Amino acid sequence: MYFDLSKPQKLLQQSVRDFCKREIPISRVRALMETDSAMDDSLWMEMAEQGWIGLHLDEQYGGLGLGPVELSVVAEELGRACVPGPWLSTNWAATLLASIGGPVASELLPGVFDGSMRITIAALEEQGSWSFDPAVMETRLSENGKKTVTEAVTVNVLNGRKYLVQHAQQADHLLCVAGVDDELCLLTIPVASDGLRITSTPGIDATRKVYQCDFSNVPIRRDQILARGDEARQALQQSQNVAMVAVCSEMLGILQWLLKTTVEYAKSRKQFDRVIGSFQVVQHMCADLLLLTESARSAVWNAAWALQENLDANRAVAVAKVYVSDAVRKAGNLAVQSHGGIGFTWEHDLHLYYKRAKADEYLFGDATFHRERLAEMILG
Amino acid sequence: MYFDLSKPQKLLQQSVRDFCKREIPISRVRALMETDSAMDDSLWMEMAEQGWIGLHLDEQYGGLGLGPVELSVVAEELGRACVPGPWLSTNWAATLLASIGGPVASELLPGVFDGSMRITIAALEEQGSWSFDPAVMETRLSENGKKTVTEAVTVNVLNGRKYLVQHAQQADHLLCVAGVDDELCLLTIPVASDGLRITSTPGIDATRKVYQCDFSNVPIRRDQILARGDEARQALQQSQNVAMVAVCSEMLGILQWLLKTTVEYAKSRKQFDRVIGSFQVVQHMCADLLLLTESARSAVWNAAWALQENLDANRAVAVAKVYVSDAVRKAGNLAVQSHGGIGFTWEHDLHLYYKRAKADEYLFGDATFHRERLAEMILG
Amino acid sequence: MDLNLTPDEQKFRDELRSWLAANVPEPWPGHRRGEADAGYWDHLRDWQQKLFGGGWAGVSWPVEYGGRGASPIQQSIFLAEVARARAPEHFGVIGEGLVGPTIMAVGSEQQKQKFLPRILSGKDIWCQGYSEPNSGSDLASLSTRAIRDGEHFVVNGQKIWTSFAQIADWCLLLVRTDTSVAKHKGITCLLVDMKSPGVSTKPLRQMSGDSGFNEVFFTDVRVPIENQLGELNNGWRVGLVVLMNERANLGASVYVSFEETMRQLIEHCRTRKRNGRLLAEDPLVRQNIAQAHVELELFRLNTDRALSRSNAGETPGPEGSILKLYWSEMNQRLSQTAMEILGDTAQLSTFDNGNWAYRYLRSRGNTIEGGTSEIQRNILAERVLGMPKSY
Amino acid sequence: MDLNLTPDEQKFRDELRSWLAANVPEPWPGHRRGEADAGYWDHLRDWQQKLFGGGWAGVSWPVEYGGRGASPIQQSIFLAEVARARAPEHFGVIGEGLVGPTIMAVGSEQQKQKFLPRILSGKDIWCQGYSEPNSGSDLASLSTRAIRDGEHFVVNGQKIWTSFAQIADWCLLLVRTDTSVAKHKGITCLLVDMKSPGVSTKPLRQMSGDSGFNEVFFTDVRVPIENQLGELNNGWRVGLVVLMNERANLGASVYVSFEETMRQLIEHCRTRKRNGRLLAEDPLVRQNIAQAHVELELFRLNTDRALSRSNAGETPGPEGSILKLYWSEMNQRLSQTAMEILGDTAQLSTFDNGNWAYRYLRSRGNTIEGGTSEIQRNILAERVLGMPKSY
Repeated sequence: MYFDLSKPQKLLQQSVRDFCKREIPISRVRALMETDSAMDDSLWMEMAEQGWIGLHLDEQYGGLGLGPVELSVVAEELGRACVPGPWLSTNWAATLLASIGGPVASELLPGVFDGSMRITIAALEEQGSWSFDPAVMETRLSENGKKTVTEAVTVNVLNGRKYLVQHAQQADHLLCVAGVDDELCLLTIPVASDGLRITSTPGIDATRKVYQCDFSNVPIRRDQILARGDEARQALQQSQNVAMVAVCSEMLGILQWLLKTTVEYAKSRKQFDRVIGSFQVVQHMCADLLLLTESARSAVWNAAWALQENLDANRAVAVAKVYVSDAVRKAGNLAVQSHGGIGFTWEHDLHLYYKRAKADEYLFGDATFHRERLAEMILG
Repeated sequence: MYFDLSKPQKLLQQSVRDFCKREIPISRVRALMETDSAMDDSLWMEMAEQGWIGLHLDEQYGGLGLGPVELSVVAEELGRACVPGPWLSTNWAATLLASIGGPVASELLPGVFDGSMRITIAALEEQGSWSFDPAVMETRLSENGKKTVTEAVTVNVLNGRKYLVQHAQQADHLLCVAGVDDELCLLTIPVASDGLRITSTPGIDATRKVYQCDFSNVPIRRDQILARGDEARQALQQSQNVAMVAVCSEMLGILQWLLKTTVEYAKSRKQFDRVIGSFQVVQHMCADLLLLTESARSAVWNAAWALQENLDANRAVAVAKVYVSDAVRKAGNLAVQSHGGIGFTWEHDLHLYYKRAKADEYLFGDATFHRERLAEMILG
Repeated sequence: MDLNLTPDEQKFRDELRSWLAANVPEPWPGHRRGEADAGYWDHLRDWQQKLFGGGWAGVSWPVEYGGRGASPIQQSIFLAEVARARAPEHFGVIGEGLVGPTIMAVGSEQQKQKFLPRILSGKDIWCQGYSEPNSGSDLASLSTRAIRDGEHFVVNGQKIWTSFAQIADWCLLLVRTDTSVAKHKGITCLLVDMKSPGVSTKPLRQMSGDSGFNEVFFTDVRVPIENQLGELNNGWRVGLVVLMNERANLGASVYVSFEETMRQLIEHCRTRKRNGRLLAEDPLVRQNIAQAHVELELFRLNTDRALSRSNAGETPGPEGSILKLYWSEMNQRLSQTAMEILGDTAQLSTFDNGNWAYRYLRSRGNTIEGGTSEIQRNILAERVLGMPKSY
Repeated sequence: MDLNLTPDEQKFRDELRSWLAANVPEPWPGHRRGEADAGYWDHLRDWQQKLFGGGWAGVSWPVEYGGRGASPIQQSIFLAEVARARAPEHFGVIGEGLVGPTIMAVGSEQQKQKFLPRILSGKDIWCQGYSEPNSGSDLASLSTRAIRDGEHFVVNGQKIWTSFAQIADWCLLLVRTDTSVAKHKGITCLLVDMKSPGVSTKPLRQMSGDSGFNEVFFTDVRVPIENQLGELNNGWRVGLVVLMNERANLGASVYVSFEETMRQLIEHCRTRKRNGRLLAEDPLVRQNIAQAHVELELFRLNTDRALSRSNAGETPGPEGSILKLYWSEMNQRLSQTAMEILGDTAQLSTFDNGNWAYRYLRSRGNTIEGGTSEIQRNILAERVLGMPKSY
């Protein structure tokens, strides 16, 4: 048993950390988040050049062919630096495409990996959930006229609305989760399609932009249907597991930042003629931050490894999402409280991490959602 | 608005406190809890003489005709002194009887109040709940032969099992909650009845003895059926509200004891050459104990008052049971932790209060149970 | 024990209700405090004038100072009813609630005559200059200096977390007048004209995005010595009175805002679905709603008990810390509960105008402002429970 | 990263499993530790002998001292497998796990030869005398005195919370040998024969009703000077090594006991009803079970990460406090969760033999014994995070 990063993984970690320090200091994060897209092309192309898009995916598509552990290493560093932009949503979408394979994957993925093609996923609905029950899904693919969806030339139409679609306005293609009859289906939709309206809906976290996508009789050709039924469900689940490892790793990076920043502040801020880190209550808050962060690391590494080994990854990933989502919220609260007034200001960087953590807590389902999933695995 | 005890109520409080100090020091509590019954006749008769049994009930039956607030005052002091024995269960049963009225109440209650007649209630089932759903109640009254329960001379039979019946072995009569057809009914059953077996099942709290009662074809005459249907349900609910105010008041007494004892210990115990009460973390535990105790007092007084005024008492009582049940558990944990090793010994009195608090937390339904009741009132 | 209002209290409430029904203006259209324009400030000033005209300014002030002599319970009824009527924000809250009573307690006759009527009529808006960047929890370490120069003090320094500073006419300012003694003993309280040369303010943006507070800078500001409030170097005690009042007074109006939050949350539970099921039917949501209800009830009851004590003539003491500690932490739990119940879309600025996310973020400040929860627990341990100082 | 066992580790485990399958005796019929009779102690002694005979005593001891030279991971596999096989309690746990390694580290050649073989073979049972009634968290303030008298120390004082004292042959005892210096600098470690005149023990009953610990009284007990372990007045450092080992070692076996608790709880959820519905169908129960599962998993994973570090040659340091802190508080939550899920009848001695109520009460001791959670957090803050001492 060796429960640590390997040497190459540690080198990767260092190189991402160095890049972020050099290229994406917090001043650039703040500048980017004030823009409409929270990204700029040069940074995106640089990240693509580093190989960070699809680094865990097959070399046949242009990925680096590394594994979920390496993806986790990169995500943690991007979280620690609060790097804005569509890295997470792009990797989620790329994983989904790769998992389905076929001509669309071959067509789009090379461009995704080199940064020239932008994709994202439209999945969540306002009154839906991350379990994507087709029975209650509002976004539906339906037959136009009387022809069936299996006929190659038939044009079907998509109607409905998706929320919290990351970086939809910066994307060339949306992958869309929809209901068709009593099944799920996965579609690829160019953003320029007729009947598709994308509206900005600023969220709590300004470092990633989210949009509402309205589909009004959007025509869907058969070759835009990537998968349906069990195949769609499995590909989606698998891509979510990968993306959840990434988002948990990102939260781990946030936890590391919160711990380090809070301990440093507690060691330097003086009140009552002594540093506040000498007050037992502040010490204990820092000790709790340490415990939360270290435990989150165990959970994240275990999930990444289980995914890599294909060992009951559903369970390991759910455990990580539950633990880390709760941990990062508690840690954010401890960090703000330990900082006092200064930690509550816009000027201090704490709120950037605090808000990103809140968005991550929700993303792919909060702790309560995944506890129910775990209960299903444990109790049936 | 006057949110405090009146002068007479404060006098009552002082007199109960003085009596407990004089007559029931903790050494006597320990001696009594080691006995089979956790009570002795002389103490019981003295308590009866003080008027503490049925003090909130009508003078027509021999009660003092005081109200729920006075009941609460007495219960708090009995909790603070950890007084063993059947005071609570007797008052619950007496309230139920008085609420039904009729010949059985007139016959039994005077003896109950003067201490010569002992009654209790058999209500909870192992896989039931404090909502007493007749559809799943295991203890059932059924017709013997083909005659209906409404015919005066018919003998019916009772079958089933009850758990956690307080002081059943010391009682002369059990009041029993049972199912009949799809309704609830309330029965009075002499403990000497054929087919009734009472077994001791020691619980976590040794200051009140609890029993399992097995009913095997216990014959029930019609005049033993005190009420059924809505009448039974209402009388039961009302008696439970009164008993819940009493048990919440008792927990408030326990909270007071925990607060006082912990603060005193923290002020006197020295480690690292200073009293542990000068450590910020210990101080904050004590501050939390204070907050829990003071808030519990607000909840208890409000519930007692609402009951007295007949103002939406269900809600006020449920709020109190939720808050105080959780508060006393947290406070017990804080108290044990603040005491360190000594608080974990049998020798220290803390565990007597800790265990009684745990039994009280369950009694009449825990916080989760009453939150669902409240949700029903709020959300439907 | 009688938790009903007395006939006098009811009469007070009914009279107030009728007056409010006739006088509360239309809500100011969509704004968030601190980003306000001049029109908004005029709106608040108008309301202050209206209250004064109706005889509802300074309800708790003694009749001799033009107030209504309301009891603490009546004062609390006033705050609750005004909030329930969705009246404008109380512009004069610091002047009426904190500065006025302090001037009454320790001010000179001249100060009373000069300042009290203008506070009551809403002519003067006040702010208070207490916290400094390096003096937060350790307020007594403040370093804004005032040096005597003839008939003036010359003030230099910086204050922070100052509400209303950008619009205030006057400031109740704590300054250091003696550096040679223990920190609590060298502080003096000054009444400073905010239009004095050398005073400047800068809005302080919070993590919640709005700017409810300001930084205030004092550069060689000359304050006439007659504007010293109370004795020289006795300002710490003067300041403490203000803080105690602050903690005791807030209860009634924040309660109303939490109650409104609960109402909205319950409404959403009754109408919104998750995955095909009404939120109100989800057993976890039901537990959370019930728990929030219990906690809110306890806040109301704790506040009422404290009020009842005040009404019986007990002065607000360190127990005020229980209320502050309780509501600030409760509001954080309530905000988190709402975010959890409402789910992913609660984070959006397009959902209920972003109010849930705003409340969630803003609530983090509750356990810091007005004395952190750590300070409140210290106060409870040391001053209510009599435990030795921990630092 | 590779969380699988290596081939070597697997081989170790498989070998052990076969041996255990053939050698673990029938469980001792219904007893609770501390209320045991002589027969029970013999049962434990027999098992200790069996382990020794099978070559499974002192698995982590170096081969030169008769051990198996197992790695930390193998040691942890050993503890887990023994627990899973429901083998008897490890009678020699203090001798093998704490005293032996300490003697190896600082003992004289003569002490090694005299004590180590008898520890390994189970001939000598050890206890440790650390805490005193007035020295709990502040262990270094201990006041049990040892005064040199010719070739002996004469020991007077009292220890508390001493496991196995009533049956132990020897005691690793911390005593004060110099009262004129700072408290940490006047402590010496002695190896004391428990059969010496003047040693007496008294069982200490806990709130959970059993007596897992003892008080030990020393009255003019004469200890030969050759039984001094390590240098005079250097006993604090010797003692610290033991404490670090204690915190690091416990993980694997307590994990197995929690796992078993979870298994039983899940089984009840699958078979027991409340109000006509299976517990496993109650959404609140489901949340609680899942949360308990997550927390237990995290304990396993944290333990494995610490083990992996040890295996890589890092010595157990203050990070051990994370594990102790985590599992002790986790076990309290787990116990409460079980009490809540199982409901009213869980408080009865007739339900599962009273084990749930027992676990619930016993778990309160977890955050006190072996260093309170407060002490663990102090250690983490000061020694891992480098914050200044708070007291």
